[in-house]
Amino acid sequence: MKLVVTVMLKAGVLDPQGKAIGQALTGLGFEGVGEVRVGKRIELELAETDPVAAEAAGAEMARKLLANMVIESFKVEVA
Amino acid sequence: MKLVVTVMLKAGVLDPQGKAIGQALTGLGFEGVGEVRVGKRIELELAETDPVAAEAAGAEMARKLLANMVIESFKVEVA
Amino acid sequence: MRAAIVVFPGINRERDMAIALERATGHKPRLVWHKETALDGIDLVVLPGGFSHGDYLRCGAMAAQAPIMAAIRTHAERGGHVMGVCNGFQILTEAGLLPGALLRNASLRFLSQDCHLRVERADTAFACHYQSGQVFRAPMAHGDGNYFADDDTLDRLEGEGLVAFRYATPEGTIDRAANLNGSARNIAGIYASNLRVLGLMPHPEDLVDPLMGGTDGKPLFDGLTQALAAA
Amino acid sequence: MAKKINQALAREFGLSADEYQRVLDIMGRTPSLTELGVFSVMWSEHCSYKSSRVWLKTLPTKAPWVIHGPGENAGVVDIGDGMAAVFKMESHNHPSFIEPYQGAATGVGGILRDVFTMGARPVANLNALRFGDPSLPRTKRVVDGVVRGIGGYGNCVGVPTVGGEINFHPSYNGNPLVNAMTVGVLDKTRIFLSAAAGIGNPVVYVGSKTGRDGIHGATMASAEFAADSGEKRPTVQVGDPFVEKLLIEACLELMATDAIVAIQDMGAAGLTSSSVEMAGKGGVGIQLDLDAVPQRETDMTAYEMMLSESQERMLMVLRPDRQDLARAIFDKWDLDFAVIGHITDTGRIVVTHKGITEADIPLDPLAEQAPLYHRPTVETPKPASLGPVADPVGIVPALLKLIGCPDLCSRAWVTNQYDSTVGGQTVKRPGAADAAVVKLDGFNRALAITTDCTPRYVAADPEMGGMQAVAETWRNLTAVGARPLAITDNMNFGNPEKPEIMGQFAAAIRGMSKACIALDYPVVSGNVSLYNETEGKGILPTPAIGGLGVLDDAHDAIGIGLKPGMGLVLIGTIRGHLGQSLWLREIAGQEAGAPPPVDLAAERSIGDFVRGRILAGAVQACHDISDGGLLVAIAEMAMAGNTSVSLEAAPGEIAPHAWWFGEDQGCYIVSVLDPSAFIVEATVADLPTRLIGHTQASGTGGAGLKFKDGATISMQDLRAEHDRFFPEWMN
Ligand SMILES: Nc1ncnc2c1ncn2[C@@H]1O[C@H](COP(=O)(O)OP(=O)(O)O)[C@@H](O)[C@H]1O
Ligand SMILES: [Mg+2]
Repeated sequence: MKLVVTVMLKAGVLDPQGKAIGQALTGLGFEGVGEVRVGKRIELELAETDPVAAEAAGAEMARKLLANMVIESFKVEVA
Repeated sequence: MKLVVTVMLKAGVLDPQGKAIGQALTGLGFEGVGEVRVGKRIELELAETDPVAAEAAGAEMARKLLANMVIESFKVEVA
Repeated sequence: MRAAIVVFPGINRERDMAIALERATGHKPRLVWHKETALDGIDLVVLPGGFSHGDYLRCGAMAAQAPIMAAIRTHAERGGHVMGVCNGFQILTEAGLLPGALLRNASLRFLSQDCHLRVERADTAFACHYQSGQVFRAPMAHGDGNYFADDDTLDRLEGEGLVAFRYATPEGTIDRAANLNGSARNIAGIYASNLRVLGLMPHPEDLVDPLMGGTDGKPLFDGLTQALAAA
Repeated sequence: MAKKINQALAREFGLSADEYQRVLDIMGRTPSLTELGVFSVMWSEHCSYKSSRVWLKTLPTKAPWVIHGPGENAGVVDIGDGMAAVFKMESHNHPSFIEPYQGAATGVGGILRDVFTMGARPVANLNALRFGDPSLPRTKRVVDGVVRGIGGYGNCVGVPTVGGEINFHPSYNGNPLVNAMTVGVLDKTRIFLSAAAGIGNPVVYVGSKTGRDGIHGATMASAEFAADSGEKRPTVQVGDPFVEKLLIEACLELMATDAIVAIQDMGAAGLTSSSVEMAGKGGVGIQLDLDAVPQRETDMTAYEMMLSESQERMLMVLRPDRQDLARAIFDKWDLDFAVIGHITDTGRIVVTHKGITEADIPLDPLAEQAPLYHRPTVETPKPASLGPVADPVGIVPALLKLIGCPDLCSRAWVTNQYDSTVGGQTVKRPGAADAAVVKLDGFNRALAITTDCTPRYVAADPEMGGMQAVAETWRNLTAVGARPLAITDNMNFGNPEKPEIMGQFAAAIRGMSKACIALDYPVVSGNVSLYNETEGKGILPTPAIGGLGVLDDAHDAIGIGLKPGMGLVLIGTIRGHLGQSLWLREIAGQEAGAPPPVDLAAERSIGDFVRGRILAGAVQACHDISDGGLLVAIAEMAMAGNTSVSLEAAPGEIAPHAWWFGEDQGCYIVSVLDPSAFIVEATVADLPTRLIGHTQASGTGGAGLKFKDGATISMQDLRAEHDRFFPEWMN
């Protein structure tokens, strides 16, 4: 079963990468680029076949390792 | 209009970060963790209101800057 | 030899590079801001190390889009010499002036330590003061120096003799232990097809003075100065 | 939504009932929320030094070469050739506990700004780190995050990280110490200060935009951690080293012009402390219009903007006719530039937002009536001196264990993550010498820099420990051949409301002062971090000292690495002091006794002699004796130079383990071509020496360390033990 964990910086936390990308896109001539936020997409292959259990495991993984709960939030989806 | 560009390493390109995460998860006691791949999720706020045009702009941004086509592939979605 | 160092925002080894070039040539290289668009009268263009645009998104990706890049491309097409060190190497690959890409170090950690490089060929302007097969020491300081290219590209680079330097043991053996960042086939530096564009990860410019621990990097700058004197 | 302003809210903001009453008296009315916020951060421990000020005032701060002592953003000393060095150390302990990477990273960013705000280009970073018990998983995460954070920031801004120290002790389990130090250099006629001047002059904001980052960070740094400290997490700030790099370059470019009247970084308590301090120091008033502040988030209130600790921002007062020139420079570097107010003659800070006056506070009383506490102190009882302790394992096993223990093992795993060569001026990299040596670009001159403190000594005897910390930095600078000039300090202690803790603080200051006076080595800057406790348990008292010295010629600098064909001479007196030694802790399993005494007169005469011989070119390598004692020092010298040593026997009158592992102070090991000549000269100067061994003959291999009785330790075994801990622990 494939799981996708998306990790993004919490709202309000400075995202230096996103800011720099936004500026670069504007510099390249793209118009109307507003806020840009960059996060991680983590795709995991799991032996688990039950989607509910897989999702629970993914959330546990995110809390324990994949996300830094101080500044990031996460979302788990079964792909 | 909000756009999401997802950038992942191409199959065949070694992903040391994914590998390390996989090992760390197993080390934390998670069972049945197979391949792990790590990519980027870039969320962009665009002034553009037409989804088709926005998607085209996103693909253009990805080709020019957001993805390195030598090692990465990308996907653009309107959120 | 008239040399120019391109300054992208976030670059931080332009001073080191200027010192090394001045030692070799006797005069200060020109510093060129990334928003400039001309490189007239320049023999050697250097893209130095650092963190252009913070290395956000991908190392070198944003710098590769800078206004000065068109002039660098033209300079290279005309057969001018170009050297990218560390971030400069990453910028050259991102700009497509050199093949491949530099991935995160295999250890996922920044590496700041001396490494040893084996000179794979000495018949270039960059390596002419080294011997082929010679090993020299250079500090490395990068988080993303793990050279990657697909097998066809790697075969072509090797086939055409475009590998400039490989990570080696001090004795010159090419093995896994010497390959600190995990680069494909221990590659530390490569040339473009005309041997006039060089990209490499370690920093010969930081080892040109016995006071700083050695002069292993000096032949590169002396060689360039001599080879391009006539240019 | 509007909070009721009363004593309860004041308490939440960290103000005591007395302090709140004082606010009411100054204002003559109930303060607004923004005003209360300003008072609470300005009167926090972090900004007001209310518990420590009475003691800090007793530190010696003057010498002919001191240009600016404490009171400015950083200390400034004359280093010759018309140049000056600017340096300071600062803590980021609490943020680093909450979020190790960002906490440490922003700590580096903050101290860099204190240095370049004075006009200096930063040339070196160091860090003094203290972590908990390595067997705890949390410690590992903190170490990993802190090291990555320091590297992530320092490497990106392109300032070499050249030195520092790391200790482990369970007292830091819930409260690691992250002290970052930056050294910069400038032309001594071009020093920029923060005192505002020029009624009507524009007040200009530059750098990053303001967000809701770290609001009340300054008060957090002033409070003890409770078990629920997770609640305080939103105060974490994210650093942007790329913007910092741009800010360095843009500020230095502007500083080459005559545009700046005054400049101040926005550190703890952000816009509040920078504007209050600039106006206060200049004896003027300041008017701020918050609508003009560059904002990253929407609907920010005046309170939030005044208290935000968003990183990478500076406040300047400019000459009005140079405003356009300044704007052009910041535009070039893609940094925000906004005129957010002007200097007034009112002696007040007036803050308006959306047409409303959000704060209007008289500056004099805000500063002068800031709380100042003479907190009660209780002296730490003098420890009983240690009786004889038997050697349970023998010399060779003890050495192998000691050089592999977390406090003494190789730091390469850490230092290899820090760019130590960027700038091209690093003469002595981490591990090569007792102090880092960084040359001044364009001069022969070099700076020597080190940080030191032995917290277990300070805990056992705070006065002696404070003295020792200063003396050790002086010794380390001397050991490379540098002339020590001045120190910065970072006083990390527990809860000052506890008399025992305040007693430690006062005694440490006393000891430091004595050492500074005896060694002509004043304090020019520093930082205080109190309330380093978790649930009532304090850290070991840790007055971290950052020492700075100068070499007229960088070529004179020597390191610790041995070469073949040399004699090794000990200078100083070893009495075999095992109290509070690492041998006692690691081998005998005790943390007991008095720390080794420091004899400041002997320290001075021996150090001055050693430096003289180094500068005369008579010494090949030099290392002081510190943690682990004589044998550990010799092993480190052997490994650093990859050269074997044959040792003379221990003198009969001292137990061998006490001789080899005692941590007696004021001792150096020198490697010299002609040991007899060295000994004669020392004897003439009435200084104690002893021949302790020889390095292998030139061109021969060696046995590593070879003892007189035939016992040997191979270089491979030494290295294997020394190199093992960090990589095994982390991988
Ligand atoms: N322990 C100390 N020893 C000497 N000077 C100190 C000490 N603590 C603080 N100072 C001085 O007090 C002033 C204020 O320091 P600080 O509040 O850390 O500055 P900043 O606002 O830049 O963070 C500085 O000049 C600093 O050098
Ligand atoms: Mg300051």
